[in-house]
Amino acid sequence: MCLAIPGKIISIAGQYDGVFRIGKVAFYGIMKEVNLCMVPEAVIGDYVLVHVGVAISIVDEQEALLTLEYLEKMDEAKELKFPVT
Amino acid sequence: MCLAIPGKIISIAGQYDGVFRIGKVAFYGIMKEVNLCMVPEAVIGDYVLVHVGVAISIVDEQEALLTLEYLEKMDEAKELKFPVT
Amino acid sequence: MKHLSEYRDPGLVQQYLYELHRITQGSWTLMEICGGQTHSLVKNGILDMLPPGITMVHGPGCPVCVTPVSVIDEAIYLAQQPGVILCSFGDMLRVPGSSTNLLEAKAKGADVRILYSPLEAVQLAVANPSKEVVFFAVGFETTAPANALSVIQAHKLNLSNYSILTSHVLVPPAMEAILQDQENTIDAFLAAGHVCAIMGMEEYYPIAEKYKIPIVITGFEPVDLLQGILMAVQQLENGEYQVQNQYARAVNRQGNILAKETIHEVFEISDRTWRGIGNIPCSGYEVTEMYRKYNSRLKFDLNLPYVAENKECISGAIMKGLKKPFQCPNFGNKCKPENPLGAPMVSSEGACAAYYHYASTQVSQYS
Amino acid sequence: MKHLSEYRDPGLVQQYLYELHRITQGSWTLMEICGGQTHSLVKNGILDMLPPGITMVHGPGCPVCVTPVSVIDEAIYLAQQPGVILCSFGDMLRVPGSSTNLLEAKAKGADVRILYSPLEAVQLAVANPSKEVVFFAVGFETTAPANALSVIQAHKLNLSNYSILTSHVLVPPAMEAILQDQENTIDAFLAAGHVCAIMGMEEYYPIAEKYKIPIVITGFEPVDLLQGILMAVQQLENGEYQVQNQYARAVNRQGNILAKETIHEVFEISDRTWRGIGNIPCSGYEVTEMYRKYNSRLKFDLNLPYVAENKECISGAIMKGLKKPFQCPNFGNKCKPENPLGAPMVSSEGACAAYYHYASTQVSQYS
Amino acid sequence: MKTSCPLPKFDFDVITLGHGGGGLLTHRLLQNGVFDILGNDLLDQQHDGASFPLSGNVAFSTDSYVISPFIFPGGNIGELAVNGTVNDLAMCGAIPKYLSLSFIIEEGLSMSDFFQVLLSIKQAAHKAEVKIVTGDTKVVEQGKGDKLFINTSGIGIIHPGASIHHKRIKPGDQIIVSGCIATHGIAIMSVRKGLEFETTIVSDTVNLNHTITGLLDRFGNDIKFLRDPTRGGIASVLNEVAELTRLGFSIDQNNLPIMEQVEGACEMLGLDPLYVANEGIFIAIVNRNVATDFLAQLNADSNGTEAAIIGEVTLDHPGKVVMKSRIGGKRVVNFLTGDQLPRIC
Amino acid sequence: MKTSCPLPKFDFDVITLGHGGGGLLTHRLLQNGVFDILGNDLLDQQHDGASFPLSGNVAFSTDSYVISPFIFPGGNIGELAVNGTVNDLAMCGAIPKYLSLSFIIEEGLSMSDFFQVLLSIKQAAHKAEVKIVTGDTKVVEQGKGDKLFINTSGIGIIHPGASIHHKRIKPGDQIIVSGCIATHGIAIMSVRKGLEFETTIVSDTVNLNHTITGLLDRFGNDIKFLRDPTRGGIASVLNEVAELTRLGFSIDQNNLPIMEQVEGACEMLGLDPLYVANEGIFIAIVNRNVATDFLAQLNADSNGTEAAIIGEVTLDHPGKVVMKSRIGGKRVVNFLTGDQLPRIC
Ligand code: SF4
Ligand code: SF4
Ligand SMILES: [Mg+2]
Ligand SMILES: [Mg+2]
Ligand SMILES: [Mg+2]
Ligand SMILES: [Mg+2]
Ligand SMILES: [Mg+2]
Ligand SMILES: [Mg+2]
Ligand SMILES: [Mg+2]
Ligand SMILES: [Mg+2]
Ligand SMILES: [Mg+2]
Ligand SMILES: [Mg+2]
Repeated sequence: MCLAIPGKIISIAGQYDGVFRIGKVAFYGIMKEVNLCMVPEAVIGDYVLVHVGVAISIVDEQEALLTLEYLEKMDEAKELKFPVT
Repeated sequence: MCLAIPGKIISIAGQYDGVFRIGKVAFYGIMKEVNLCMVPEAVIGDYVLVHVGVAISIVDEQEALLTLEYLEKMDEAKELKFPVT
Repeated sequence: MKHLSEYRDPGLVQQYLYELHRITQGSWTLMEICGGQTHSLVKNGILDMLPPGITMVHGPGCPVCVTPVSVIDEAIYLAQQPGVILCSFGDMLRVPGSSTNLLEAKAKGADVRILYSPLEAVQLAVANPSKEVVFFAVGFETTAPANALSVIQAHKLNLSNYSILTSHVLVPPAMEAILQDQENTIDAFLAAGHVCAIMGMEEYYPIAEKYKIPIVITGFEPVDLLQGILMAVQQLENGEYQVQNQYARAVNRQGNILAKETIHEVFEISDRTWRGIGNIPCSGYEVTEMYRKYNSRLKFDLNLPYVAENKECISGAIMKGLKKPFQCPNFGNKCKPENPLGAPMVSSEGACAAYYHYASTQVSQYS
Repeated sequence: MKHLSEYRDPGLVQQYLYELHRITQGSWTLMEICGGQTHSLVKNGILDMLPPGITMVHGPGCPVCVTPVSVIDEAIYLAQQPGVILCSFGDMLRVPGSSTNLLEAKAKGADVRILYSPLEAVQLAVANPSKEVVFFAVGFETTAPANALSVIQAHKLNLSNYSILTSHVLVPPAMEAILQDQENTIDAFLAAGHVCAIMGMEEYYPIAEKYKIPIVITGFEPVDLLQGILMAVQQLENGEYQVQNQYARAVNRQGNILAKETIHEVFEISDRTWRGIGNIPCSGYEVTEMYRKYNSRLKFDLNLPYVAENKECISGAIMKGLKKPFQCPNFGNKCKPENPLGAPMVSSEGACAAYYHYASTQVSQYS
Repeated sequence: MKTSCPLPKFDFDVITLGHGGGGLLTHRLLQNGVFDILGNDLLDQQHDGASFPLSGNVAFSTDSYVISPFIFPGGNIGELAVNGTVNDLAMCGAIPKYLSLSFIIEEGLSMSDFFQVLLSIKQAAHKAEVKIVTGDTKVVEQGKGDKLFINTSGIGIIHPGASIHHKRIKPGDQIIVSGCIATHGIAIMSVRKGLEFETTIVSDTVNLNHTITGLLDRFGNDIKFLRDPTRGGIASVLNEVAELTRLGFSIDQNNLPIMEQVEGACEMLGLDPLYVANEGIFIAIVNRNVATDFLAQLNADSNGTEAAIIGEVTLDHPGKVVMKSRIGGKRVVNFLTGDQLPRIC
Repeated sequence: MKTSCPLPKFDFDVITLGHGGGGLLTHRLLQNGVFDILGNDLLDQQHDGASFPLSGNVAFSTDSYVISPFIFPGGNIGELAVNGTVNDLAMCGAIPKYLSLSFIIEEGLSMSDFFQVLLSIKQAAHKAEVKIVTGDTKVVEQGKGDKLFINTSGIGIIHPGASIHHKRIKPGDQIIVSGCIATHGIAIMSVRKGLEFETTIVSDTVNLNHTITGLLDRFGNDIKFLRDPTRGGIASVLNEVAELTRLGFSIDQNNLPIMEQVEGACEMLGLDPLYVANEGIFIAIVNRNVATDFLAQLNADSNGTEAAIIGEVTLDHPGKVVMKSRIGGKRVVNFLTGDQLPRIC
């Protein structure tokens, strides 16, 4: 459930219909208006996770790198590869 | 204006939507519901002139014959015919 | 079809024509009041068969032709309001308003329905309680009882979503307006049979008397028309000016009393502007105060800006019998049925359209 | 696509698989909570690559699957009311109610619109003041802030024609219901990353502690899932039961505080019936008294007769991880995506549909 | 037309958008519905088109059918669509052979109505001896269509004796109408919202190709012109030919075959039957020498019992259609402007 | 596509019911509009069908186009309708020659939009070297259509070297896609009410017949099968062939050409590009021996720069399409059930 994908904030408008903060978020070059009121600290250039038109969190770049390096921090997984069919 | 044609009353229902007198009127075999409240004396078999769904008068059979016989009552018009192109 | 085919009998037609040719000595101009009569004369090719001394001119008796631009605009305006269903007889849809017509408004999204009868509009209002149903109530005296009935029915059904936009006109005031015109050339009238089926003959005696003009109440079939013309010419040749009733099978002296009562229940006499002719005092019907909530003009608080008639159209002169359609410089070029400049080119009952569509081979050079 | 493609890297996937095969000694049953995770596992063909000792079972985290028949019936009923526009996420349209679904109701004339966001439903309400716009607000904790925002926005815009039909469910109560089942075989959970992006991690510690079960908050891409599985298996092999966060790039311990505030502004916790599972106390959200005029159930005074679930569908057992879809006797014969018996066959996130659509070559014998 | 052929069992009782999506529902609808009912050796290729050998002079015609209601007194849109294109091909002097069939369905159409239409298509194609060889099905949203539209396009082989061209029309040629005019249009009008009336008139939709082939076999190039006067009625066809040939077309109202009820309906609604749509009839313009024999053969055919010579081509009034009225007067019959609207007032 | 060709002068700025009535308005619309723009020797016969000599093996195909909006990023329904039927004929191994063209117009369509579509039709037909030889125009009431539907049907001559039939597909044959998938469907989706997004993606609608002819010239019957994967996407085409041949179809996700923006839109809406509609691409199944040369020729063609071998036919998993995922896993690619609905939640 809860399809949410990361997109990059391209621009931020002050208000959503005079009520909420909105911005344009790019996903692979396509752009969608997204409600940003749940991520008030997000700035242009940040990646946000967007679900049904609402940004629900800012992607933490540091943590993202750590996930990708997770295995390297495990001593045992250096050489061999699992043979995939 | 005022396209009205003679049709024969085939049946009479008491009421139009609970309000007015209606009947079925035949024109050359096709049938239409017609409001009969302006011709209260009309009975089944009578010919009525119908305009926009309302019978506006009963065709007087005697007068109809007189119209067709009009020329015969004029002495002068007995023999010759006018040559139509 | 009984009471119809008999009056289309070619043999009888020939006898009448013979008689007409025989008795016609002078040069007479007759006006048939009613568009239905024009239609029948042209469609049956009767005009070319008449003696050369007889000229038929086509009267104002086509509600499509005489409904003013401003009323068409009102109908279009109402049709364009969200939630309004505008119902109309079919031939009103092509009549030009000041900038468009109902057909085009419909094409652009207005809810316009063609109905056979105003009583069906009432049914539509019953079936669509969340919509406002407006019936475009045009017509002469013939149609007034049906339009009035629709209001009475809506009232008895306690409908709050039905109203009529009236453009009702009356024949006798129009006849007088024509007769009072300086240039008038009309020698006799064929009065409109179906109008008289409702109204009877009484209103015509004073006119015949005052203007010394024969008036023959006439039906719509070829035999009717020829008999009516014959009766009028007989009077003219004899110097008479009576009211005669050719259409006695449908018309009696007092008319349909119930129908007149129905009219007077709902309508009162009012001034009315006629397209091409202008305002004629006391020449129309408007909904009475008692039924004001069924009057679309009051219900929707209509107050559209005044729009002048198209000056290029000489329909006034045509409807008064002063000109023939082919004498209009626009006839058949700038003004055609597919894009009429004036109302008489719209309905096939309109004098200009009747000439355009059904013109006999002799007059077809003008089309 | 940054933050997406990196987690689909085949080399990285192979390394994780190697490590997973290397460390897996025991026989472990893991449940991924979220339908999106199921979707990704199946679509990427990951299930066949796992060590034989690891069995993945698919949790109840698909709002399409757990919305009860009676709520679908409510949505259909509302959609069929004249003047109502029912807006919904696309995949709710095929879910069977007791006698039909929204797609068929739409085909028969109901005004049903597919929208990307509840905020667009508010715009629709603004644009259609004479209509009632109802948003079918299904979802887990992830979707609750957006649905709540739509109510707040409608309120600020003073809209009287917007309301939401809620079927909001919560993850932790469902996890406990599963763990409390007599036949439960689940050894570890992959918790739903996007739910935790909103809610944070706090609610999971007591569960891990109480049931002595590892819980790894996990993302949705192949690398995320494999890392999550690896972390869970490591715990299991080591006899641990902690709450771990694989999805730290999007989830932090306290969650999104503003989002939680938004939820609590509009919603309060309520009992909720889950399709196939039954009533779970305190497992859902309902609109608070303060926003009652935005609650479609109250606004339209919904009171439909109770409808029992289809007994032939074993979706409860499937969503609790007691059965696999191909163990259902109806799977692939009486129950197919084009005519689903139960909700898990509807959305491609539903466990049964996921198996049916994306089943790997090994399991495809069952489809 | 009701048939006893059972409806295939479907999971849906109405057509939904999914049936047009190109996925499984579309596939099933076509497999279990369309192909099962209409199947033949060429259609069953299940390609995006059909292939077959063809040689000679061919005729190619298309029409979309948008009639409302789509099931009407005397028929439905399915047989109309088959007969319409079959007849258009026949009017080109061709022997119709292959049809394409394309549906635009509004979601919500009942499956059983759809299958009633399909069965009528099958029967009409069988009767006309044409094969439906390729097709298409689209589904549009509620409010974006009118239950069912059908396009048929057709290929025929020109009859070896045929030489149909308006340029071959000469003064003196006779104008023949094969049956009663305005029947179809009035049958449809009788069920139009707001204008309904009771009648036993039903549409006369029928395939005319066998009738035409029989006439071409015998009269060959003495047949100058053929046309089925559908939309716009016989007035429109005659005006078009008059405009193309710059000859005069003179017809006699007394000779026009028309059913009494149709005349009654036209009187009531203020319509002119010359402009009302037809289906099961055609207009032929033939050499004067063969007119009587042509008429005799037509009168002996079940599609031509009411056929009549209604007029002739003349040098008078070039480019115009003139009708002698019942009472002997003459009038020009013009093009109709737009739709014929009921003339009430 | 905007053109500088001036709009003919009409009395109406929108199409009304009268334009479909068969009378003068119809006549004028056709004379001054359709015939003027599309006119050619065969169309100008103004008969109810066209006649022309034809011989050989012909292909015949039909499609109705119901796309909304009818003017969309990258094109309009007119060129789509021409290209669609041209491509269907090409997929039969035919050289498209003649098209029919049938409009169903909702009243209120603006004249200028209609003429924009007509001009696109003219240009598309010119580019594809096909003649529009017969047509039809119907107008339906407001709310009974969706501005403009078009049916085209087409006749082509089978290329002498062509032998396209699914029965000829054998294990080892290579599966080639001629361009990026899902482009057209996503371009349309980007302007759908309720799902709009900003993108530079435009429809790739184009005629493929010249490309196909070039391939048939050189590779002849080594081309076993051709299909343009329109509605239902490439998954539907492959499933249909798998079902017909009872062979396995194995494809590799890594080799599927797809534009980045299209992928982004699919991620956002939860759509699977395998099921999204295409326009300007085709799938070919060719003999393994010629696959590389076939691909090279395609890559040198402007319609095939992104072409790729995406998989092969196999004896494994008969009747099923199996895709190797990016990470090396395998999954069955099934038929889509109904319409693909955006998967949001
Ligand atoms: S021809 Fe046209 S412009 Fe002239 S009077 Fe008649 S309606 Fe008016
Ligand atoms: S296969 Fe169908 S019936 Fe069986 S559990 Fe899944 S959804 Fe229910
Ligand atoms: Mg045709
Ligand atoms: Mg035709
Ligand atoms: Mg025809
Ligand atoms: Mg197709
Ligand atoms: Mg007929
Ligand atoms: Mg096709
Ligand atoms: Mg196609
Ligand atoms: Mg195709
Ligand atoms: Mg046609
Ligand atoms: Mg494409």
